[in-house]
Amino acid sequence: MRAEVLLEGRGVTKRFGGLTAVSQVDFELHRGEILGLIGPNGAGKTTLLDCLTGVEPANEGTITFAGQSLIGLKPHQVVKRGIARTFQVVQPFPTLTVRDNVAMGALFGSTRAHKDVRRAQTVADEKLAFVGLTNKADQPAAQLTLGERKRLELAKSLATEPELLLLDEVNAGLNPAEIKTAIDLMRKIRDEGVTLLVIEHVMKVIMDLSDRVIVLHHGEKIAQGSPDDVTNDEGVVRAYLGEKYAKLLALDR
Amino acid sequence: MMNRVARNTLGFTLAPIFVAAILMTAFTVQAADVIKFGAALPLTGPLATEGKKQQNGFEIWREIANSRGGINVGGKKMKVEMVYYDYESKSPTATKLAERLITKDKVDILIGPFGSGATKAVAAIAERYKIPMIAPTASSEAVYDQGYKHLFGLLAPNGFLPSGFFDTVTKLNPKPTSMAFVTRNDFFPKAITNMMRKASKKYGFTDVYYAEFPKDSKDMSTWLTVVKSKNPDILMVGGYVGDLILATKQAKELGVNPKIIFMMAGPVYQQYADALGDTSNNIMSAAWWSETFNYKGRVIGTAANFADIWMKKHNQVADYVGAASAASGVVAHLAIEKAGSIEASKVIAAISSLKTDTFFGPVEFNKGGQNIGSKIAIFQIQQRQRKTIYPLDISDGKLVYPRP
Amino acid sequence: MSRGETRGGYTTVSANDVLLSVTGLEGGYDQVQILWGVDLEVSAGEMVAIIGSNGAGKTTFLKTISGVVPSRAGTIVFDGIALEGATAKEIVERGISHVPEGRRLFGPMNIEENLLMGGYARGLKDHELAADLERVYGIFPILKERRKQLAGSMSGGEQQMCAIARGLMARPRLLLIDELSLGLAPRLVEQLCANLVEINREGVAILVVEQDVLTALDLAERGYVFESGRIAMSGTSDELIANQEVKRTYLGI
Amino acid sequence: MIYLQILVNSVLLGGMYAAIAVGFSLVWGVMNILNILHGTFLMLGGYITFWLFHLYGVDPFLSLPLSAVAMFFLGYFIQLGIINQVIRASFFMTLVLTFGLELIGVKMALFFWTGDYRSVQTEYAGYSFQVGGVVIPLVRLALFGLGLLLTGGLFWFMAVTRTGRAIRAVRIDLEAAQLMGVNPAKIYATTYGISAGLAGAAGALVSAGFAISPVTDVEFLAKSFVICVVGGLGNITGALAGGLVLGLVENFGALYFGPGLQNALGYAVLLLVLFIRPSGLLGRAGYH
Amino acid sequence: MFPIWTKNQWLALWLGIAVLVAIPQFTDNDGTRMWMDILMYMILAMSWNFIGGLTGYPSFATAAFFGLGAYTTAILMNHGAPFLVAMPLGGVVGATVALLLGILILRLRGHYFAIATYGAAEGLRELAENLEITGAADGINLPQIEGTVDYFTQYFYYSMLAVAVLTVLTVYWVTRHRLGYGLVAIRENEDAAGMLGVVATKYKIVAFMLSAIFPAMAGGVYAYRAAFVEPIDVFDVLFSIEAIVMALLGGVGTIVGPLLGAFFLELINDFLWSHFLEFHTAFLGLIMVLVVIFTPRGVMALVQEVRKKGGLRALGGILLANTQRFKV
Repeated sequence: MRAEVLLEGRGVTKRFGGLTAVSQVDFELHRGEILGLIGPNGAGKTTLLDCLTGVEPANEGTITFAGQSLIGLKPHQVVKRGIARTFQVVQPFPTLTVRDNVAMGALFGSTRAHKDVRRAQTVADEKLAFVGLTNKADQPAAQLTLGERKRLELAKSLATEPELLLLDEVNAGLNPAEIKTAIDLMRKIRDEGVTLLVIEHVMKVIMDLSDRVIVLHHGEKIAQGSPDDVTNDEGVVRAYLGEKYAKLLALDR
Repeated sequence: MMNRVARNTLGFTLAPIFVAAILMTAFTVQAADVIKFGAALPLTGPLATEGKKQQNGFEIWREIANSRGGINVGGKKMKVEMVYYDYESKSPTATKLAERLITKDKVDILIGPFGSGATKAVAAIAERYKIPMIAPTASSEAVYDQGYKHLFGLLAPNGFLPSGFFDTVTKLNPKPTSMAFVTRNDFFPKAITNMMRKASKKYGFTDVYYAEFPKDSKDMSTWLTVVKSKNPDILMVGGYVGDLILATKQAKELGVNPKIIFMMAGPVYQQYADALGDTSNNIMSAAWWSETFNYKGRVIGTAANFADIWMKKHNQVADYVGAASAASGVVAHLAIEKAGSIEASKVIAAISSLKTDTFFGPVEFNKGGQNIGSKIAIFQIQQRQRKTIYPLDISDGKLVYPRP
Repeated sequence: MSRGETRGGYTTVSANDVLLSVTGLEGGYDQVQILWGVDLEVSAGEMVAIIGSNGAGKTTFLKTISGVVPSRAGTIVFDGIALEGATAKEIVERGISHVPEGRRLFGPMNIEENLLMGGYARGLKDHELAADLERVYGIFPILKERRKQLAGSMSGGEQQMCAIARGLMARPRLLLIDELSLGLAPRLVEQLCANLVEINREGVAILVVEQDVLTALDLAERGYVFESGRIAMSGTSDELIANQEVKRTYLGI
Repeated sequence: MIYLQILVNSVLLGGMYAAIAVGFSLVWGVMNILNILHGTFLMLGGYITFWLFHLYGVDPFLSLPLSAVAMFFLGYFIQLGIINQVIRASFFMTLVLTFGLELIGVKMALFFWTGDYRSVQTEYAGYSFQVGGVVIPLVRLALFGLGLLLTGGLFWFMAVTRTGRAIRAVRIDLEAAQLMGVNPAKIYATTYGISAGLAGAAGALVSAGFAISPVTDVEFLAKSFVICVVGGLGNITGALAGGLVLGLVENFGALYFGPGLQNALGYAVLLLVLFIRPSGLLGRAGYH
Repeated sequence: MFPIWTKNQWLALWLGIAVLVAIPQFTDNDGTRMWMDILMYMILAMSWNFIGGLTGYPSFATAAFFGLGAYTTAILMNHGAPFLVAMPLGGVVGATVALLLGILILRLRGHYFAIATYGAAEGLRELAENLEITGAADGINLPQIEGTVDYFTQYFYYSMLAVAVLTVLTVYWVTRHRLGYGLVAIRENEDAAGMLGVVATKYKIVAFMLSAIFPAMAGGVYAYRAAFVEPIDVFDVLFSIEAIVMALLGGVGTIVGPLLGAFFLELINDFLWSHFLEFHTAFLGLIMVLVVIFTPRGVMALVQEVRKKGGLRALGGILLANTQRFKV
C-alpha cells in the first residue's frame, strides 16, 4: 500500500575530475514520507542534493520528479517544479531583513509566484510565524544566531511552497532544545503534505523522524531501510557509526 | 522605523533644494563702467601649459589697456575686466563655462578656448547666445564653415600653410619628390596634415604613406618603421607637442632620416627644444607669429616689444599662443573703439569690417571670420633656436637641407 | 619566560602554574555579541578541551584570545601579563599560537614556506629557523618528505599536521587548536592525538576546541562545555563524559 | 626585415610596459586596490630624474635608485597614513580615495613644474645599434632590461624573502597571517611602497624614453590597467606576459589595421581575454 | 527592504518635482543650467545604481551609454529627425547595446565585470574616433536650436527634468516590484538567489539595460544643448567615475543616496569652480579623500546613524568611529 513515487533517481553519478562523488545511486521517495540520508563526511550526500537541484548536474543517470525528468534543469527551474532546498552552510541575504529574506522565496520560488511584493510579505509573515521567527522579522539576517538562521533558511524554502523539501543538516550545531523544536517543525511540515528528504548527522533526529533511511558511503549507497534496520546493519556500523558508537552503545547498556 | 528615516531623509534632500532655489533667484549686478571679457581656459589637464600662456597673453593686453585708462567707448573710458574659468582641457566643460560666462557673469565678449576642437564646441554656444567670440588659437577652416556670425579667429587659415611650405621646398636642390604623412587622430592635426597632403599632389609629390595615430599614443615605432622602409624625402607629422617630442625621439632612435622632417604644431614651443636638446635641430615647423616678425600696432607696439614684456614677466620665449591671446584683446579693443559701443551687434559689425595692423600682424577677417591678413611663417630649429625661413622678407636663417 | 627550564627547545614549567586565566570575557563581531562572560583557566603544560555545538562561541573565544577579534569586557591574563587590547602580533610573540579552524594554511605556498611563516613573529632569518624546522619535522616526518609540495594540494590530515607544525614554529607555550578532527578520518585523528600528546609532553600547554566530544575528552585532562557564548559546565574529562546532559546533548544517546 | 624590426620594437615595448605595470599589479593583487595613484608615482619618479639631470647632470641610470627609494617612502607613508584607514571598505572607496589623491598630486605637480613636457636628453639618448639590419635603440633596450629586472626582482623578492613571504601570506589569508604575527598595516604599507618604488624606477627611465608632464600619468595608468588584466591580476610574471602581448598586439595591429586603432586593439584584447580566460593569461582562476 | 512610500513621501516627491518645474521661474538662466547639470548627474548616478547599487555589478559603462545616446541623437538630428524623436531613440540604442553587451559580459563577476565594462566603454570611444558615421575624431555638429535664450535654456532644462523624473519613477517602480527584489537578491547572494528561482541572467540584463537607457537619453539632451559632440568628450570615462563617486558618497543601493550624492558633489564642484580658478581640482580631490575617510559607507548611512544615535551631537563621535571602522 505504498504511496505514489514522487522522486526517483536511477544510476545517478557525479564525478569531479578523477573523483567520483556520487556513484550509481538509485533511490525513490514516496509522497508524504520523510526519507533520511546519512553517511560519513564526504560520502556524497550534499553532492547528491546538488545533482537533484541542478547546482551540479549529474554526469549520468535519470532523475524524475512527479513523472517529469529533472535532468538539465537549472536551479531556478527546479525550484519552480516544487522542490525547495536548504543549504548545509546557510546562505541568507545578509543585509536584508528576515522578512524580506523569506519574501524572496515567495516572490520567486513559488509555482504560483506572488508577483506582488506586499502579498509576498504576507506569505513571509505566515512562514515566519510557522517557524517561530516572527519576533525577528525586522532584523537583518546577518544578526541572527545560527539556530535562527537555520529556521530562516527553512522559512525561505517553505515560502516557495514546495511539494518536496530537501533539508541539508538543518540541525547541525543546534542544542537539544532547539533540535527538539526542529523535529516538531519537520513533522508539522510533513503533516501539511510536504515530502521531506533529510540529510542529518544527529542520529537521534534520523531515528525519531525518518520513515526510511538511505546510507551513502564513498558515494555509493550501502544500505537502505527502516531506521532500526539500518543502525543494526553491520556494514553501516563499520563504515559510518564507527567503533566509538559501538563503545557508547555498550556504555549505555 | 525605516519609513521614518526614509521620510526624514527625503525632507533632508528637499530642504537644501528650496534654500538653494531661493538663493539662486537673486543677484548678478553689472557695473556700468567696465567691459567684461570672459575666457574658459584649459588651466589644468593636458593643455594646462597652453591655457596658462593664453591667460598670460590676455593679462599683458589687459594691463596695457587699463594702464591707459581703459578702452575708449564713444568718448567714455571703460576699464577691462576679465573673468577666467578652468575647463580642465575638456570641451564639454568649456561649453558649460562659456554659458556661465555669458549668462551669469554677463561678459560682453568671449575669448575662445584653446585649439580648433574646443573652439568649435564653444562657438556653437556663442552663436546661440549671440555674443561676439574671438578665438585666438583655432586655425582649421572646419571651425569657421558653420555659417556662424559671431566667431572670429586670429590665426591665418591652415590653407595659408601649403603655399609657403611648397614654395620653399620645391626650390631645393636636389628637389624632394616624395612625402609621407602621419597625424594624430585629432581635429587640428588631422585638418592641417590632410590639407598639406592634398596640396602635395598639386605640387607633384608622390604620396608614399598616410597614417593616423591615436590620441595618447605612447609608441610611434610601428609607423616610423614603415616610414623608414618607404624612404620618403619629406616626413610630415601632425600632432601636439607631447606627440611630436616622442615622434622626434623615436625617429632618431630608429634611424628614420628623411631629408626634411616637418612637424605641426609644437616645435614652435620652447619646451620642444628644451626637451629634445640637439635632437630638435633641423626639424621644420610653422608658426602664426614670431617675435622676429616686423609687425607693429597701436596698442602693444611691435612684435619684439611684446616678446620683451613676455620675457620679463615669465622668463620664457614668447610664442604664438600667448601673442594671439593678447592680440584677441587688441582686436576687441580696436573694434569696440571703432564701434563706439559694446553692444554685441555693433561690435560684430566693427570686427567684421576691421582692417588694421597689430603687433600680431595685419588683421582682416573673411566671411567665415578667419583672419586672412595674417601669415604663417615657416621655420627650422637650428642650434636649438627657431630660424625663420619663410616668408623671405622676415627670414633670419637659411634652410639646412638635407638634414645631416 | 623567567620561570621554568628549557627542554628540547620548548620552555616548560611545573604543571600547576596558571598560564592562561580568562575572566568575564565578552566579545563578538560588529553588531553581534557572541561571548557573554567566559571564565576559563589553563595551567602550564596542561591539555584542556572546549566542547560545544556550532555557534556556541568556541571559535570566537579562541580568536579573542589570539587578538584577531577584539574583546569588549573581561580580562585575559597570560603568564601574569594582561593581554586585552594587545595585537595579534604581540600575542604570538608572548607565546600563544593559534591553529585556526579549517587549518587556514597558505595554500599556494609549499609546506616549508608555511612553516617559516609560522616562525615569522620571531623575526629571525630563514636559516636561523632551520633547527626549529628540524624539530617539527621530527614530530611530523611526512611533512619533511613533502616539504616542497604546495600546502593546498595535500590531504586534510597532512594539512592539519602542517597547521599544527606551523603553530609550533612560533615556539608557543600555549597552543590553541580549533576543530582538530574536522573532516578527518578516525585513523588520522588518532595519529594527530598522539602527536598532540607528544607535543604536550614537551611542555606546551594545549587548549583544543573539538566537536567530537569523545575525541576531545579522550585527549584532554579537563574540559569546558560552551553553550550560547557561556560556559555551561566544566570538569575533568571523566566527570564530563559521565554526565547525562553531555551524553544526551553531544553524544546523541 | 620590417617584420623583424617591428617584432623587436614590440618586444622592447613589452618589456617597458611590464616595468610600468608590475607595481600596479602588485597592489591590485595583494590589497585589492585599483591604484589610480600609480601613474602619479611614475610621473614623480620621472620628475626627480629630470630635475637631477637638468640641475646637476646626474645620469638617469644613476638617479634611478634614488627615484625608486624616494617613491618607496612616499608610497609607504601614504598607505600607512591614509589608505590603511579605509582598506577594508569597499573596493570602490579605495578607488575614490586614490582618485582624490591623484587629483591633488597632479595639481601640485602642475603648480610647481607647469604643464610643459619634459624629457631627459642624455648624450646617448638617440643612440642605437644595429644587429643584422635591425635597429635596437639603447634607451628602449635599457627600458626593456629594466622591465625584466623589475619583474624578475620582484618575483625573487616575493618568492624568497621573509617579507615577500609575509606579503603573499597576507594576500592568501589575512587572518591566518595575523595569527602568525604579521602586522598587516605594515605589510600593506611595505607592499604599497614597493609598488610606488617600482613605479618611480620605471618613471626614471620613462623620462628618458618619453616626454613626461604632470598630466601624462593617466596614460600610463590606462596601459597598466590593460596589461594587468591581460596578464592576470596580481600576477607578477603576468605583468611581463601582459606587457609583451600588448606590445605585440599594438605594433602588429598598427601595421595591419593602421596606427589609429592601436589603442582600440588594446581594449579589444582586454575584452577578448576577459571572455576567454577571465583570470588572465597567467592568472590563477578564482583569485579576487 | 524598500518601504512602500507613505502619503507624505509621495507628497514630498511631487512637491520636489513641482519645485524643480518652477525653478526656471525663480532663477536666472545660469541657475537653471546649474540645476540642469545637477539633474544630469542625478540621472547618471541613479541609473548606475540599478546595476552597481541594487544588483552589485560595478559598471564603468555609464560613459558608453551616455556617448551612444549623444551620438545617436546627433546623427539622427542631422538626418532631419526632430529632437523629441531622436533623443528617446538614443535611449533605445543605449538599451539595445546594453542588452547585447550584457549577454556577453554579465557572466563575469565583480572586478572582471567592472574591467569589461571599462574596456567596452573605452573601446567604443576608440571606435567613435575612427568611424565615418561619427565624424571620427573631428566630432559632429548638431542643428542649432532656434529661439530666445530663455526659451532654449528652459527647453533643455525641461527635457533633462523629464528624463530625471522618468528615472526616479522607474527607480520607485523597480524597488517596489519583484524586479527590485530580484536584483537585490542577486547582489546579496547570487547563488542563493538562483536556488530560490531568481533567473539571474535575465534580471542582470534588465538592470544593465535600465542603467543604460536613461544616461543615453541624458546624453541626447546634452548633445543637443552642446550642439557639438566629439568622442573624447561624450565617451569620457569620467562620466562613469563621477556617477559611481556620487552614488558611493550618497549611499550605494539606497534610493535617495545617489540623488543626494549628485546634488552635493555637483554643488561643491560648482562652488569650487567659481572660487578656485586653478586649484578646484585639488580641492575636489581633498574633499573626496576626506569623505572617504570619514563616511566610508556614504552619506545616507551617516544620516541614518546620526538619527539613531540622537542627532547632530553624536556626529563627531560617529565620524571618528567611521575612521576606525575599515582600518586594517
